[in-house]
Amino acid sequence: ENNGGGGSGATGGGQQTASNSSGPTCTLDAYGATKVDFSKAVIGFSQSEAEANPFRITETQSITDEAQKQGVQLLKRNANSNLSQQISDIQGLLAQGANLLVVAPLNSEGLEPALKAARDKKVPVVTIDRKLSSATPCKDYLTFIGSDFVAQGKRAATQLVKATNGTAKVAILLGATGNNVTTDRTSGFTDYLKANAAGVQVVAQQTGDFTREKGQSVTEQLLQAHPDITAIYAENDEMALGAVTAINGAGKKPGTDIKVFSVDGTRNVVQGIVNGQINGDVESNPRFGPLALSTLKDFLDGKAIPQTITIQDKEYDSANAAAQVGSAY
Amino acid sequence: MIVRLQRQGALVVLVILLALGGLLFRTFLTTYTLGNLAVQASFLAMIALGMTLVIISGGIDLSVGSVYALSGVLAAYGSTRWGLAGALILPLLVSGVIGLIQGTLIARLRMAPFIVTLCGLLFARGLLQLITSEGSTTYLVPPGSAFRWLGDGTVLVVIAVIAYLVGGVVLQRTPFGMRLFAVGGNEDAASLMGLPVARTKISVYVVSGLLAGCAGVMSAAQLGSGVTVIGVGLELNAIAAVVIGGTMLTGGSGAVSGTLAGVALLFVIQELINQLGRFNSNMQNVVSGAVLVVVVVLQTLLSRARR
Amino acid sequence: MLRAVGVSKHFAGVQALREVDFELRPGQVHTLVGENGAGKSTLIKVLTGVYQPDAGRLELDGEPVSFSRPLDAQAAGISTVYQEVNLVPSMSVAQNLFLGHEPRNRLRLIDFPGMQAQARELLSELGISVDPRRQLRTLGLGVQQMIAVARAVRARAKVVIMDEPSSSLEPREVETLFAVIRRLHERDVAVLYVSHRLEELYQICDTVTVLRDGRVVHSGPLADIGRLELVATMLGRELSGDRTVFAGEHHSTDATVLRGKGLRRRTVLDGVDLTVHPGEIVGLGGLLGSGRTETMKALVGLQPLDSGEIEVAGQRVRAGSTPAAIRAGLVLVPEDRKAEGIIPNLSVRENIVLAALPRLSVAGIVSKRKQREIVDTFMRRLRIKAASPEQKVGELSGGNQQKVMLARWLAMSPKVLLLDEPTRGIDVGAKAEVQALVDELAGQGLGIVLVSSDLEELVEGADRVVVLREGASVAELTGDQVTVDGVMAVIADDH
Amino acid sequence: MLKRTAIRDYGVYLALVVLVVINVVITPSFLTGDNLRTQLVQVVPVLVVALGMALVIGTEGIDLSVGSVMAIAAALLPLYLGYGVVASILVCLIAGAAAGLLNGSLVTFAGVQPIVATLALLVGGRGLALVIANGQLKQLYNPDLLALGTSSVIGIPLTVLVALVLVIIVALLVERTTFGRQLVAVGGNRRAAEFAGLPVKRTLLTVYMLSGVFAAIAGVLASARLTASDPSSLGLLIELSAITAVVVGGTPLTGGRVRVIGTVAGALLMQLISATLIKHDVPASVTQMLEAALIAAAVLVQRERRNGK
Ligand SMILES: Nc1ncnc2c1ncn2[C@@H]1O[C@H](COP(=O)(O)OP(=O)(O)OP(=O)(O)O)[C@@H](O)[C@H]1O
Ligand SMILES: Nc1ncnc2c1ncn2[C@@H]1O[C@H](COP(=O)(O)OP(=O)(O)OP(=O)(O)O)[C@@H](O)[C@H]1O
Ligand SMILES: [Mg+2]
Ligand SMILES: [Mg+2]
Repeated sequence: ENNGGGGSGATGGGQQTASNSSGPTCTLDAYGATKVDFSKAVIGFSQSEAEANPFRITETQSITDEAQKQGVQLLKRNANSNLSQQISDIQGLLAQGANLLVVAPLNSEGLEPALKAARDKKVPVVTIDRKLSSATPCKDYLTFIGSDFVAQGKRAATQLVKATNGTAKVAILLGATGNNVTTDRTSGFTDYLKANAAGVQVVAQQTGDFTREKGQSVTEQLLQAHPDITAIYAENDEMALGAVTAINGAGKKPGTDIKVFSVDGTRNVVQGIVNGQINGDVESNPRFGPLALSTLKDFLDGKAIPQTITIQDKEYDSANAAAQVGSAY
Repeated sequence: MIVRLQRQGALVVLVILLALGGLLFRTFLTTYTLGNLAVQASFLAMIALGMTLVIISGGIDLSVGSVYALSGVLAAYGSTRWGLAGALILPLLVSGVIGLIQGTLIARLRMAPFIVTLCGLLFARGLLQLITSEGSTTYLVPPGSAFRWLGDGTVLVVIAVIAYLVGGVVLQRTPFGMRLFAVGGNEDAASLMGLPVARTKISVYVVSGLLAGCAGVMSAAQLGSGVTVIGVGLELNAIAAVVIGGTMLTGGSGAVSGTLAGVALLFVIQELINQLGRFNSNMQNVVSGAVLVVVVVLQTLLSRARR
Repeated sequence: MLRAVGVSKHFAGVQALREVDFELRPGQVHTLVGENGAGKSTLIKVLTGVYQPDAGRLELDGEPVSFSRPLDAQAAGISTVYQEVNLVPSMSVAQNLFLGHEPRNRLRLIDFPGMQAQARELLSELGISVDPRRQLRTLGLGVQQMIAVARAVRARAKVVIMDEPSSSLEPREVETLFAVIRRLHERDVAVLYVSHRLEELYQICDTVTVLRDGRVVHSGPLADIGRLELVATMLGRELSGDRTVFAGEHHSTDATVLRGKGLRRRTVLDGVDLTVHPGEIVGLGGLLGSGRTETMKALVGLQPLDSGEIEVAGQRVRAGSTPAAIRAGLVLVPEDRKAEGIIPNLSVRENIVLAALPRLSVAGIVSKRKQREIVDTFMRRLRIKAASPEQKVGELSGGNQQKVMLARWLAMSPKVLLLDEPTRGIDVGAKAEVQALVDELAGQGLGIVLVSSDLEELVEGADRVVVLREGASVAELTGDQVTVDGVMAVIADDH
Repeated sequence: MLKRTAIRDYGVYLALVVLVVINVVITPSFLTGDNLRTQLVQVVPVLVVALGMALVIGTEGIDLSVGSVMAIAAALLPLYLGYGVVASILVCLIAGAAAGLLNGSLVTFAGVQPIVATLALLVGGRGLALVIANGQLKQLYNPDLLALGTSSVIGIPLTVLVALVLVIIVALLVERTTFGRQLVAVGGNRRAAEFAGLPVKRTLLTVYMLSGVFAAIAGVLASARLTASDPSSLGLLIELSAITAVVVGGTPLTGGRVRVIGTVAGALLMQLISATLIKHDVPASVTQMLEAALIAAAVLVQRERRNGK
């Protein structure tokens, strides 16, 4: 049978580790939060999207598991990709008595009213996986734990340049339009190429909406319009897998004739690297539970918390994939 | 009395659910929770108001969700360039023009409203992406801007309430309202009776566009920025609210009060499901769909019993 | 006053008007006559801005005018009752009367109490006793038609045009209508009146214009032209016999082909008993709203019954099921052709075979050949005038639409034919044809139930008349009793 | 006059031809077998859904739930593969029929308006699909199923052949069967259909069930091609594409008429538009705006003209 990747790796897989602990910090006093006993605290978790892909499933599962492990009460709400819903979710969690909040923002802007509601109740907010771009840490929210999407794009570009020896015609499968994950993973990728790899030419950028189906059909079209494409950068793993199917369908060998790079680090793609169909994958680790909760605990204990906690994402390539595939999510 | 209640099927269900929520959850019937719901509902309320008028006139407007998002972005952009005036005028102008174009295509060129506004949906979303360089630029409302005052929760709710009062009076007590009912009830007859059918239809799409635009402006003021990802699928919520409120999609009958109850109902149901906290996101959707079926069937049966 | 000069109008495949010259003078009651499809309604629609003429021009008070929509014509003082009742069914009577001209209060909002009062006054003036707050759709067609008239005369217009306003009216309402027209005439308003009931024209009109195939073939004082001559001018040929072609007596047998017993349904039917023998035409008499249509709908299962029994040729038929009634051989040609009869977008062929489809198909596949046979037979037999069997029914004239409806049901070889106002809006020629056809069908042993608000037609046609009052059958007239006066007496007699 | 009618009736074919010609000129390697095959393969799900949608629209209805029904079918597909491909596909089709039965019952018996009746399943159906699949995308390994998605017969992909057969069936159904004619009559004038003794309710129920079954077929075909069951994104927004294809193909939303071949042309047209824009790397924003304009233009050309206006 198969394993589409996902939940199973939530606790078993690689833990997140913070990479930088320098920079400004935040304390209970500076933030002005109410001090509560962590073990008696009620944590509210606002998830942004439905648990319908490995990343979200693992993320929610990780937080649920960790809360259980720590023995704290957890309230969960899911905004189903609706920003307005997320605002009411956060307000609803506050109304239900949450005194610590973990928020996976749907968008890097627009949570202001919700943050204000938390502020009014002196409830600290840890944002995970997506950074709020114009809100101020230690003021509007406590801290951000997550990956740097621009860096992910850059690392994918680095992998690509290395694997293609600096000459390639690459097509980009963009994520959903208007999503800032898409924007960041694109700019990180293209900026790096512009600065460092004159031999790599981007011949097309089309959206694959983060889905396998679109990834496949767009790749099919692009391969016909640009038969000279030698590499594909997909901004998530689903699209990369779709691209692999499309390349196969066009009678070419994915991983060899056309090299494929992607971001996410799901098990299917890491397995794809092992099989030689995919050439590189940058991890975006969704297991936020332990780090998020320990951060909140430290904060309540009066420790200074870094205002940005960037997690260390792994990178998979043919050298390490076989060894690491078990810990991928 | 009973007839009255039947006509207000949504209101009855709403009251029952509120009472149920109050009994089940200590944190439900509080001013905090209900107040927050009211604020969040105000955007959909504005959009559903326009949708009600359009549907009464026998049409439908699928573009509202996109126009809403587009106006939000334009409002934020306007506020960065020209302050409060820009934040208000620019989005309303654009959404009004989109409504005008749609209305003209529908009324003068006799194209199907469903298709015209579906094109409007795509077009407005595309335009939004164009002006935000494919969603990568976010316009922030300047922190000190007077425009932010508009985003205060109370102000938002007051705007929506006023809109409904005005909407109710226009619909029930003005010749324009009568024309909407007539056009929706029997367009050919309305035309033969010498009513300005085309003008009426165009106006109603302009009004719908403006109300969606207004909702977008309100959201930009509340969110403090022009968020590009909002409003997807909102048109369907608006249609659901209108229908739950007892307005027939066939046109010619309906009331804005029902729509308001319908909007409230959607939010209350969602909040109840959330407070139950028992379902994961996927199950939540199953429950929402099931509840929608029950409410709509109830509403339909009630209104049929009236006949 | 209102003049059309050299007006032509073309529709896909049809030249509806050919260089029509027409003039309407103040104080004139002018009638426009012609066969179905002669172009009367089209001319009216051109005069009132619904259609734009392909050629020619309009003049009002000697000035050239052009109306791009009905609103313009109304603004110029022309008010019109169009042929199909054109009101908004979902709105109240008062709203329908005042749409576009609502009385307003000081706040510029609609003054509903004032509107209701004015409506009540207007209606009582026209002898219509109906609550102005009632939804229009809850009213019978006849009442709706009177309300359309009320709306047209409410505005102080210079020209009032009425396209077949009397087609579903009872003699009593027709009298009221004529009183209204006389008052308009006294006020020097020009009236254009269209009707297929010739006797009406001679009562009320002074001038006549005859259209044939979109051409004006005669125009002049009505008094100068006799009825027979008028018909001949309209048809372009002589019509055998005078006004109606029902043969009268039929040879019915003693067997019962339809028996309805104690039909009851809350608020509409209160005990209707009805028996029909093969080869017999039974008339249903009664005032507007007396339940004739309801009875017929109940018989064919379009209305559920609270109690009562229906038998066709001795077999019980399940009440409330149309397919069951049709299988039993009981079929209805409904009164409201447009809403309940034709499917306008489908072709003549498809409309005819619609009900018969299952028996024309093998394993669900329709046989083209069998279809063609049936369609050919009936188009020939009923002399249905259409460009081809593939023409859309919606484009045919009323009379031909009615024949298509008849064809649909005759194709089912029914045992009993229920006809609700079968000649409504049909020209003399077609009417005679339909009547002759009905006669012929009865002659072939069909049981027929006939409803007609044209009392003469009812009396001429029916062998027996059952009179309904408030949803109950109250009397039965046979033999010599079947006269206009006789029926009137029973209908009016309410104890 | 005649020319006008011709443009109206054949507008969609004309537009298709124009687009093909434009592509032959501006798009490299457009007239290759590979490319044409790709376009056909990609259009299959939308086309199959649109066939069912055309029937529903013919009755003056609409079915918004098709995308979610596709997702349900996709979610069910891997569960029963153990019993063989045929069995598991059958399960999917039954699920589609059941979904259609729900929609149809709401419309016919409860009298709920189609757009709202099917909206409920649009919302709930995808949730249900995700619940069934536990939120997971599942890779499909069954060789028979994958053959369905990837193999060809005499150069024509199997999925395209399936779609072709369905097109022929639906065309015959509409034109040649009692059911088809009754369907059109119900859409043309529901009350008159009732008066004519047609089985109106049964017809409506069947139509919605067919739409559900077709959506399920589309779900199976799309999954087979994808070599995965992806209930979270399969068929998202396909209802809009399908409705557009139907309407662009000349079937009016007001019912009473179904144009099957037009629907095929409509679907192909939409597919070609999007393929052209992708191949020429037009950004998403412009793509959407252009698509909107082109749909509007296509519909404008063939709208029902009012006589006398
Ligand atoms: N909208 C239309 N489209 C196509 N043909 C039409 C249209 N309206 C009328 N016609 C045709 O024009 C001709 C004249 O029709 P018109 O309705 O004017 O006849 P009429 O004299 O009013 O008949 P009737 O006595 O049945 O009302 C007919 O042949 C009719 O079929
Ligand atoms: N004059 C009237 N005032 C109020 N309601 C009326 C009037 N005439 C008819 N109706 C309504 O119309 C409904 C239909 O009556 P129905 O059609 O069975 O009567 P009918 O005898 O066939 O009359 P018609 O000649 O209009 O067909 C009745 O239920 C009644 O409520
Ligand atoms: Mg006429
Ligand atoms: Mg009647």
